[in-house]
Amino acid sequence: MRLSPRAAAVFLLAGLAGWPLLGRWPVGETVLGLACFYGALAVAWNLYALTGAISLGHSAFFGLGAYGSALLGYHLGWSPALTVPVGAGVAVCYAGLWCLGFARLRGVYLGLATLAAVEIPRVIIDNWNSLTLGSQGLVGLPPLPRVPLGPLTLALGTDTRAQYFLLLALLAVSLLVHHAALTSRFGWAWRALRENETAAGLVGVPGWRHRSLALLLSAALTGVLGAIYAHILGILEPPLVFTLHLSALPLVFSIFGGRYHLLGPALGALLLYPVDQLLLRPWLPTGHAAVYGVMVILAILFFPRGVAAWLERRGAGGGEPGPKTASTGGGREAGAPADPDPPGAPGGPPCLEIRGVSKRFGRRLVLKEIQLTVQTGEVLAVLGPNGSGKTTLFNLISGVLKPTAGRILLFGTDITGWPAHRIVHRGLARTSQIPQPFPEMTVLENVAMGLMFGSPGVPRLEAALPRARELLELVGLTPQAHLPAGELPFADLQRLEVARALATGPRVLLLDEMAAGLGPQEVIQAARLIRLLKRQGLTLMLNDHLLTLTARVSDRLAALDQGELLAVGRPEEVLGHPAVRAAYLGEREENSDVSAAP
Amino acid sequence: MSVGMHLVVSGFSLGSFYALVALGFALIFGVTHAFNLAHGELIILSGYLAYFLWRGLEVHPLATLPLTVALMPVFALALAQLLKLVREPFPMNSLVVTFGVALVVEQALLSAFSADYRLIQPAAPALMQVPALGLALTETQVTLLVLSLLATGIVHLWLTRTFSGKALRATIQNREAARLVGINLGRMRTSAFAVGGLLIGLAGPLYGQTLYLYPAGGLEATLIAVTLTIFAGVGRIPTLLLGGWLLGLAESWAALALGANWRELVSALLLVLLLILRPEGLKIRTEG
Amino acid sequence: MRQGGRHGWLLGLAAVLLLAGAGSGKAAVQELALGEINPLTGALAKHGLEIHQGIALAVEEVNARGGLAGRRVKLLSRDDQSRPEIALNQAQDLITRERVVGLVGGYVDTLVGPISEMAAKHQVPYVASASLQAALTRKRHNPYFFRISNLEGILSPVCRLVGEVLRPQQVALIYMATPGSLEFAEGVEERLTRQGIRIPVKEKFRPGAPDFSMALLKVRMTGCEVLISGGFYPDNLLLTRQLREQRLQLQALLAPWGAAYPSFIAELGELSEGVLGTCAWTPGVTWPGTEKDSQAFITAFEARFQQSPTTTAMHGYASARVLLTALERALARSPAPTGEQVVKELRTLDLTLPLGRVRFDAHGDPLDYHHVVVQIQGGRLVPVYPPERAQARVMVPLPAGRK
Amino acid sequence: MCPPPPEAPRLEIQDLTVTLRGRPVVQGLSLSVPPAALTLLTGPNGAGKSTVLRTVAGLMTPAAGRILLDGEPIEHLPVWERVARGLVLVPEGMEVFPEMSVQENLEIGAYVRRQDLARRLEEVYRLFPDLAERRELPAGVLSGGQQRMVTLGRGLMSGAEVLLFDEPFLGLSPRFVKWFRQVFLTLCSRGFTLVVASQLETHLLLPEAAAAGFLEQGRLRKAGSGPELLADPELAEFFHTVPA
Repeated sequence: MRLSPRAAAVFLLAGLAGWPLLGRWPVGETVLGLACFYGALAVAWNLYALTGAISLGHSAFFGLGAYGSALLGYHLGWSPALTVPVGAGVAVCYAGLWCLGFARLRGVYLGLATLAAVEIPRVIIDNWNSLTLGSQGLVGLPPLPRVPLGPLTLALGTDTRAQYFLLLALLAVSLLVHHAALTSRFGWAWRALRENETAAGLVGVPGWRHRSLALLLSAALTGVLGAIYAHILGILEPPLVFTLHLSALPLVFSIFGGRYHLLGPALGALLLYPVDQLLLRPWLPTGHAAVYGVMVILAILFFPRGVAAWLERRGAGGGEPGPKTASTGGGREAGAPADPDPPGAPGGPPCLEIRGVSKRFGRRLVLKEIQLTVQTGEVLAVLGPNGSGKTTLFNLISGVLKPTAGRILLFGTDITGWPAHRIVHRGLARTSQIPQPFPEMTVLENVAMGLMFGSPGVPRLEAALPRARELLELVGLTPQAHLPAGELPFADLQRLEVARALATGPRVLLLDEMAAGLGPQEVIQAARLIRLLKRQGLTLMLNDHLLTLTARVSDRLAALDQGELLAVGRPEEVLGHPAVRAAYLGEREENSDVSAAP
Repeated sequence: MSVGMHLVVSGFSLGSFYALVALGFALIFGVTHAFNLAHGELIILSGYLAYFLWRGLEVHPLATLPLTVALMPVFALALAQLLKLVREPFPMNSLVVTFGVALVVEQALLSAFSADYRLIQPAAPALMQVPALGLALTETQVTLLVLSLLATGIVHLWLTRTFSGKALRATIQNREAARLVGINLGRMRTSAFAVGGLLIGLAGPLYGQTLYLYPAGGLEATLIAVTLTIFAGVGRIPTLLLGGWLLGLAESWAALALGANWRELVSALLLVLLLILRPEGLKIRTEG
Repeated sequence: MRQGGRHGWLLGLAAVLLLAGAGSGKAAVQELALGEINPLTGALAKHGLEIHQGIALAVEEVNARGGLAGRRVKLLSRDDQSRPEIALNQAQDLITRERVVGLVGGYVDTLVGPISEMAAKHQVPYVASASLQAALTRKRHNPYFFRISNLEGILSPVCRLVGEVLRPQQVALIYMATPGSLEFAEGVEERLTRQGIRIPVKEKFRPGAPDFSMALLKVRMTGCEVLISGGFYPDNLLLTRQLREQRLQLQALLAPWGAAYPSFIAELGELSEGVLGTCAWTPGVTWPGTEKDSQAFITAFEARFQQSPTTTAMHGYASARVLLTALERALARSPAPTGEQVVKELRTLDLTLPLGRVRFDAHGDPLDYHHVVVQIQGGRLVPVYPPERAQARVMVPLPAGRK
Repeated sequence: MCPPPPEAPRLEIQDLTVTLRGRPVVQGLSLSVPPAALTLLTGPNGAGKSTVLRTVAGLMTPAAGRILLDGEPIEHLPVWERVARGLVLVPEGMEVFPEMSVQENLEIGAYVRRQDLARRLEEVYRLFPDLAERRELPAGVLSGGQQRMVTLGRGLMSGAEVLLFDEPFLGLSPRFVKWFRQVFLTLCSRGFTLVVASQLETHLLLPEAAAAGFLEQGRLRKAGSGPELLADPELAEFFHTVPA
């Protein structure tokens, strides 16, 4: 039998809910309840981790949630029903500061920053005696309220069974959020960020916004859990909540269970926590930690991608690899590419204006006051020797880098300093010299990302697939549609780049070294494609060494050398320019290819 | 000795201590990408070995160093063997596996050495005076300063002046290219763990002489190591010592000027601010 | 995947463990289950294990003389790993699954607090071995919670010694960011200030802090004569060593928690000479009239564990004795006493143990808990205050390091 | 099969098959590499040229077949032992050690054979005067072409006499391409055996290649001397066609 992850989750929750109703408890209610609690905590942590960020500081949100709620209860006597949301709010506020402060941090550096960020609220609370009672702690917090539920009254504060159902409900809610995060448009954006952040920007995913959203959601859930924890304990001190332990456990549970699976983090907690707490301890009063350690080691050695991944591979259900894999619709979508934009004659109105743009890396001036206008509907190729600044220029236009000086206008709008995704939404897309695929997604999904997050954007993956197949057909990747993009050879990746860039719905397309690594046959195909795109009204900018390609398809050439624009004009003019010949082709030109250029 | 001098001496010796604790971790992490959470436990183990040798033979505490330095690579290499079995994604999985190893080692230490706190006493509590500078240093401070400079210096020289060291740096920077020039990655991994073990062997006795040893103490040491390694930028040995000093000075200053209860806030703010301003750690930024 | 077969056994093992765990809940009818929760691993393991030894000894003594009302006492020891939410779990498991008749043990308020809340919720008596925080009994009335220690028993001899014997003009105070230590520091500050003693240095540390040198520098700069440390055992080890290494001249170093352990002397050697600590009991420092009991305890303890008991072990022993006595009395009235009945016995208990006389007030706090100030003199712990229990005079000033 | 060259081949590939995730990327390929000469592997993208070189260098394990270096089988040897025996791969792209100086990058190339390192360093600097000027700079700040020089120089530093080049012209401007071609010819004349896998600028190399192979879909479709392949009418389209 094969269960969908969603069904597996429902079965799991139903099992957890039905267990106490059947009669005897297999393990203590509190332990199982806390296992659910830690499951929810692991899920909350994982929400942020889905964007590729590993936080070592979630206990900050946990602690702030706890204090935010406990202080109101302690000083004003408010019911937890009112104060728990406030606690979550406090956690979210602190998460907001993270979003602003840690925007540029990645990887282990982000991990360290989050680790250190726990100390800030901790030390402040520990020393703000008049408000928080500091290290003395808050004793006698209001218990969780009694909740009338039809004929029943759930005494959450005193009845451990009622408390168990509350914690189980929290787990269910967090799983629901997790499910939404894995399958929704947001989930795809987070997955894109995690797999390749640069590429995510280039298909139009607003990276900061999505990472922040994931963090705020994660912090809110963690804050709620922290607040409830405080009311369950009845007492609160800084070292109870701001602990490395609470930051690290969700990480261990998530990795153990499988990070990209709906049930992974929760399963990790539900398996590991009770075993450690109850089954090992009574037998081995002090040696259980070693047994637990050995268990964890063995589990990771045997299930390197988590228990959920292993269960799924066995076909027993229990997880899924990130968002659901695109359905394998075999049939080719008929029909021509979407309606071309009205074709613009070369020499039309300017669509891209580069005004005095310079770029400096440290002491090196890579581009010097570049002045260049691209007309709507034309194909403009930038030529130049290695290191002349061509790719840098493309990076500046597409928002991957910010210029040191000067301005860039797209359709008359100043886009200088805009992030990549905004420029994509404005109608400019690019390919990358070094292909930037989302390696774990299929080729088809890669293209669908462009459709989902480009302009105008498609709300759901399924809705994007037909057009994605068309684009794959266009670049000749249909047979590879369902391979993971990470397995493609270089040349196919470059074609994928083109398809994905086109998917974002651009009016201007920048092709960065598209022909590098292409054989003569493929160069011909590339040239055909460029002409086709031009006929459809696209404005194109190329950057290529291959004169056989650029000289043939371009309306104009722009020659760069050492960061300076040597000449702009029709191909034969530029190629005949003495400075260009000297810089680019060597002093004396005898290459037949080049002389064959028109 | 003036207040300023006191501050400088304490800050530098505390920073040197941090750097010594972090060295082995930094080296192993840089080469193998193994996030070794059992690092602190190994340091404590090394400290215990030194402690019992020192107690049993009544030798000078520093005389225990040859033994721990010789023995700890054995443990580090055993860990390397275990980590060989870890499959992708390696950094994450190594983190969880070494978390398990840390639990096992802690439990073993508890069974073997009891939960008692152990101290290694310096041989001569005499202060070393440098009248010209108005300095007075305790033996522990001198030991920390000298050994951290020595260890950092030797490791740095090894990495920059010898072929095996350069090969190790090459491996950190580009594994594929390192393979292609004929570097045996397995051997690099082994030598990283061996030298890392050596440095753990060096740090253990000093840990026992500066702080105290107890089975659960490894977490503190691991935290110091992780913090400093990332703070200084992965794979940079001299900045590790600089980073340690910076942190030590900042903490000492905070404890003096604001009170001991604010020191963690100051070091946390320093870390966060420096990371925000230099997102890749303390390393010197390269162009392009 | 082929790997499936190889890995199935791991999950199988987990399943077997789960099932086995499910079946292990039954306690033998004749046995009385007593629950103990202590930090047996983690940062506080040293003291947790000491308390555990004391409790185990008390239970073994009871069983050796035939149990309580003819029923053997089965001690269920649980480790909270020095973490409160695990203490909570263990308490809940012991109460609901193992159906223990009472709980004992616990070190540090952070761990005791959650256990006391759980005990109140399930109406199970809990006698804590080491707990000080006033709020646990005063802020919230918890009829099921008792403890054999309190802060006053420590504060009073410390402050009186300082005010009556040492009489410094200035005192420096170092304490930790924990409820007990904080309340101790506030108590000391309030009482000494009332006596006209100034406290120019008051520094709060986190337990396990690696460096005290800047605080010591402040002590030196302000010229405080006496340093009082509210730190725990390891903190005091480190503080004493750094103080001696830096040749700080002091009249006295007073460290209530930590100095009164033989291991403190063993680890620090000469550096420990002259340090003042406090304890309620330690071999050689016993409550008048209980010398015989104390000696019997020491003999039994040494025979059982091959080491000398400490003051912490005695706290464990005393707390277990208190609970067992109350249980026995309740059993005499009813074959299956409720928690409430045991609590009633506890409330009226008046017992003299090696630790001293044990009676509880209405909040569950001890009425007769008194510490003695001891000083390390010649490598031994010698009681020096209060005068009626002193065996030697307080030695001042503190010797400044070796040689 | 191409006619046996006059001298014994330095490198022989016999019936080589390489699979990637179960799919064959090279199938039954045999090739002899003559000594002190240039051998060119060419063919369209995905034909398996890189795979052949990476397998010969030891980065990939063959599913079947043999690789003989000077008559001895090496297919079971790890990369470093192949380097020690004088076979080195200069990879595609700019695979330098970015934070080490140019000089250190070159020195590390001599990792397996360190005797007379100074002499070889001198030779490499003579070959690449650009690098001599920048020997103290971190390799990461060099331009693409210069980084390629570092990679090539590093290969030469190994003292290996059989050099494999994977797409050496990728991303290089025509000026650099011509210059590198000249370097290749110089090396051959000094006794180095070169195997170049390239689909770019083949018209520059083919006339000089003593042996050449045309790969398609993992199989050797044509083999012969460079000029023979250049003259092959079936391949004319591939080598000469310009976009129509």
